Amino acid sequence: MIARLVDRLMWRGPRPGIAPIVAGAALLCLVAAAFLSPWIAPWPYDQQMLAEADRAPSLAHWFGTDEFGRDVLSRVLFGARTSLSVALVSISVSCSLGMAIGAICGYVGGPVDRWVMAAIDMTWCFPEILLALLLVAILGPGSTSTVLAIAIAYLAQFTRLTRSQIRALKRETFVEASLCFGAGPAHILLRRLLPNAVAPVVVVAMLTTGDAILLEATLGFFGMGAQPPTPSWGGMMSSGSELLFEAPWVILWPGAAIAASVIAINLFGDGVLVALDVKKRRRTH
Amino acid sequence: MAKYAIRRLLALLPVFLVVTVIVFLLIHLVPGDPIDNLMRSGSDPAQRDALSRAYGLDRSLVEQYLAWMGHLVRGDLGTAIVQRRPVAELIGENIGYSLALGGLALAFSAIVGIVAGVTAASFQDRVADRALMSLALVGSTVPSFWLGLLMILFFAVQLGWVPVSGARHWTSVILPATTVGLAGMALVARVTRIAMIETARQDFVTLLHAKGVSRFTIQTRHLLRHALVPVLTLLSLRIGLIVGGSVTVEYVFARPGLGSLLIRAIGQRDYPVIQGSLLMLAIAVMLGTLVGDLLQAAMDPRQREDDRS
Amino acid sequence: MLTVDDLEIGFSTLHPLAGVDFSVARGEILGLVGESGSGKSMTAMSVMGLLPLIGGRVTRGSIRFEGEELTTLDEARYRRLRGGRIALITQNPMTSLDPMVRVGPQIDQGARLHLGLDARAARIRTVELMARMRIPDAARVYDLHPHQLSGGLRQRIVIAMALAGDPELLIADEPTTALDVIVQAQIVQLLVELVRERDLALMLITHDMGLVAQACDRVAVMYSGRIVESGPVAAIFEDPRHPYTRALIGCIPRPGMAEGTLAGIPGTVPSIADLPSGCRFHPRCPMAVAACRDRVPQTVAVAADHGVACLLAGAASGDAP
Amino acid sequence: MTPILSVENLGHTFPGPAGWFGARKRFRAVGEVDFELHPGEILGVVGESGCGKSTLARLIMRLYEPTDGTIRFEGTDITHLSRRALQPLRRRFQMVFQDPYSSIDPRQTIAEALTEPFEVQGVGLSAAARRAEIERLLALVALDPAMAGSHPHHLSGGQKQRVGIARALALGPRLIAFDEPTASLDVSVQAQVVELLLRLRRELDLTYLFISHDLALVDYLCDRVMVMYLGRVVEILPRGAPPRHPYTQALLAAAFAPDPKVRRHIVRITGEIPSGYDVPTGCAFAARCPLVEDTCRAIRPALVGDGHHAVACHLAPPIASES
Repeated sequence: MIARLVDRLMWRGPRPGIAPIVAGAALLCLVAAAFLSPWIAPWPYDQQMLAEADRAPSLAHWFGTDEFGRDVLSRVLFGARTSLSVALVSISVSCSLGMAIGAICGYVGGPVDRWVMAAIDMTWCFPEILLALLLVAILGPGSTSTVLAIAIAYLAQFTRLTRSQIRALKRETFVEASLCFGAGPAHILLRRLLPNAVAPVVVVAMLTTGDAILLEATLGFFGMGAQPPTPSWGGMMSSGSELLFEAPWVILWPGAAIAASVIAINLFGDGVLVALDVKKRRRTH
Repeated sequence: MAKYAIRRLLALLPVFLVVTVIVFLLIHLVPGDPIDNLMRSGSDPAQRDALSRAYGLDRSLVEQYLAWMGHLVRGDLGTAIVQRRPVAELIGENIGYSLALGGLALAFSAIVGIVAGVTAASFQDRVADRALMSLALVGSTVPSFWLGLLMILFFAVQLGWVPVSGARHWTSVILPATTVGLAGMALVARVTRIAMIETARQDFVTLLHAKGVSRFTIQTRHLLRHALVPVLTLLSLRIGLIVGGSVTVEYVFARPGLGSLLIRAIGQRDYPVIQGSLLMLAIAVMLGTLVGDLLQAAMDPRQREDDRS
Repeated sequence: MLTVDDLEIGFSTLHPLAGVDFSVARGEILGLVGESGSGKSMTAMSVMGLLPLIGGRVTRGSIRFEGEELTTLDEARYRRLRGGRIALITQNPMTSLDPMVRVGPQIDQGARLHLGLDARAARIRTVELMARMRIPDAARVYDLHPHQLSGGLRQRIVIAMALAGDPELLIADEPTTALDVIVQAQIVQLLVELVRERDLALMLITHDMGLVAQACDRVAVMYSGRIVESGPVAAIFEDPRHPYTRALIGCIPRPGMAEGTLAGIPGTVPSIADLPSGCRFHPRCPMAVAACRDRVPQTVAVAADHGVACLLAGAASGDAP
Repeated sequence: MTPILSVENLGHTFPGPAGWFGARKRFRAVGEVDFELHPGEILGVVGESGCGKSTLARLIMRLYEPTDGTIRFEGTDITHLSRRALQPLRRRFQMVFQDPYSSIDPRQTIAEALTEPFEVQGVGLSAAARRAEIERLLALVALDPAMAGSHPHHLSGGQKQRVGIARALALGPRLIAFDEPTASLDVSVQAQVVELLLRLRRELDLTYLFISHDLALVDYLCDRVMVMYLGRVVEILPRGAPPRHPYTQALLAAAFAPDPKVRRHIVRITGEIPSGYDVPTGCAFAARCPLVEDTCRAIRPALVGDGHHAVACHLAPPIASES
């Protein structure tokens, strides 16, 4: 039913300059911060100081405190762990599964391909967020539902992309040349097709990690993501939205963290795409 | 064209059936006894039996599905557990708000997105292009609920231009529609821009210049027409973005609508309502995609032939 | 009618064309021949004034059309010329037509822009023009989309499109390269007929020496952004003076040639980013002497209407190796 | 002398686009092809795009599964041999492709491309043997051994095509099929490649099947020429022999002779090649033939002739004994 997937590869922006490098550095910092949060966070994420609830940012609490007097900065740092790990795990699952299915469908072709692709295309009827809500309705709230929802939601994209790459590569003459030497399907698929198909799929996976972070945060915001006391960016905003007028900083910081990481991912990914494209152009001309 | 439309519509039927199966299976996939999921706990056995019979839970899954579909085509979506009212009625009350929000958001994404994309393409790699594309990047990456909350803080609380929440006054739709539309707009702008640039490199555009057609005419008449095809593909594929975005934003702005209904129902484990609203939202996505496909085919003669072979 | 003199064009710091001279007269077919990377298409774009589209500009020399200097012409007047008095035919009929527009109106556009016809008159004229292109059932084809037509028919449409504004000069950039042998011959025959019938000037850009031999009155041979030799077609084929022209002709297989006689030219066409000094052909030239590396050869006349840009042109005549 | 390759009644029908339960429409690409190729010979195959000449080469190379007929290579029926059974035979017949730009995996170095055949065939080479083999192959096609470490995008089209030829030579084949090996090259480079092919045939005692659309080139290079139209062989003629089939005559008349004194502008053939989805019942060329008669539309002419020259046309004059 879906005619064709708009190739994310087409979305090259203006020439990127140094933005991707800056974004890459920012991403490194973000991952480091998430990893090191137990050591660098100024406060434990769950330490409640009710006497200091709803404090505006100060020297003691750079980002302020929430309604239980917990340090917002510490919770943002710990939240990065939750958000990033959920996004990375789900996208890894989705991407590897999609690559496997897409590679096989693209290589085999015929009715198998049509039926499998039709089944996978069904997921388009449920936009990411609806799919996630459906799974939450079945499995209950929590990180498992979120991971599963993200993995299923983006499966079609990775499958389609890998499939189209494989199908295009299959027509390349170098594949015919290998066949001429007597190469079998394993050699063709693993040595000729997949290595050439991987790079763009991985870049798109990286870009999609940004979307996954957004989705994870949205579910958290509905109170359906990682459950308290585990801190997550979306979850912090969920409780913070009730204090929107009194303590806007509680939602301001986690939101900014989400926006910053997603923007960094996109800038970096775009940069890699441009680099790949330049390389490809050099090869074909 | 009419034949193409009918073929497209028929192709949608199996998809629709699969969607209904998924939605139907929902209550069976939930851990625990479906009856428990269909009613409040602590009800007496007689009530349980009555409900069990009403839902046909003593029969096989296939029979249950057929019975459920039978009700569905007659517009009977069951009864809400919490509100004890027909689900169809609840949906009827809410759907108008969602349509208004979705429609406005869609219009906003399309119009502003195309204008921004064309402008960026005309100034490729110059300041205007960079500025617009940076804005588009931010638009597609900022979480919509966060943006919604910030907009409430600024426009509703600080400036007091529009109501904070609800849907009592028509102005209340402005902020939600902008919030939902922004993500779509960013995507439309990016696709319009790249489609214009890629089309401009094609031979037939060189020939248009060689015919003496003015640059302005080429940009506005010929290139734009080509750029609209991928934009429509994008919009019809990503109609889910608008539908999904509406769900989130309705919740943020405490606006009535299918999204709020769904999220509240999930919180209350009100499965008939979950089923009903999920089904309606999925249908919205399917129809949106269909309309997009048809518009594309109307514009691009090659599309109609492609699917026939 | 068209005189190009010492044309040089630039893309940022690169100069893919330098020292291009040639002229085309009314009723004449000039073949502009060269291998890929010789700058043939670039020359066409320069004459059409379309260099800015691909990011280039004319940096030296002149292009005069009927006495009018084109390099300094303003865009509005150039636009009236393009598609009006000067028209272009492109190489690939598969991509030269707008896939979303019916073919008829694509031809109309020229007549409406340049002859001021209204929609009805333009349509009548277009159908006539299409019939002249030997498109069967022209009135029906008028309403078809490009993808419904074969390559040969599409190329006829492209030619009709070029003729729509009643041009005097036609520039055809590899008009038959993408076509099959028989269709190629049909299209060339059509072009030659049109030139004779309408007294047009045709600049035929090609890499195919066979096509040049069959269709052209005069030839200009290009190598690496320069015209190395030009003259009447008979002179070029029978008495080529430039080593490159001679080598090029030696590369074409002919009936009855013995095995091992196909010469080839060692090396490859230099990239525009890394051009050799002096004569640009000297690294591949079998006759090169030390002076060829240092001096850029000027075009000298070796016979009436036969010019060669080679330092050895005077010394070496047709019987040289 | 036993033919190195003999093809009988070979045919191939492509499945059309995949439907939900298999293919629907079928595309007839090649049908009823018969010919023999003798050791040391160069057989040219000419025809316009879509005439099935590339498909024919791929059928013989067993890249496509033939739907009709038999292919014998050195007396062995290889028509339906399994991949494993075919594997050792593949060392003896190889193919060179048209597009030098995509015929080498962009991720491979030239050395890797040249040793891929050994790897696929399971021939273990020591590091020294591998180096020696690469040098030998590059020297065969007159390329600088220093190129071994570069990637294909650093090479010109002509150099890439030489690598393609070297790779096909790696396993020591007797038969090589060339699919328009010079079509995307400039004439000056084409001439070099053609001379290289002639030299290699002499030095390595090879047999070629040479596919091209360029009549002049085929005439220069080949001992015999097979002309195809819509998947059928319409004529097989020795080099230099006058053509008898109206289609061959038309092709020859349409080719541009590189001599301004020999000008031919009369093209009697109109229209273009019909689609392989609906091949006419009679002679495939009937719709465009200037000499067409009723018989031509009704009955498909068979390919008749002696061992040298054969024509498939009802109207062709009988073949006088040529020797």
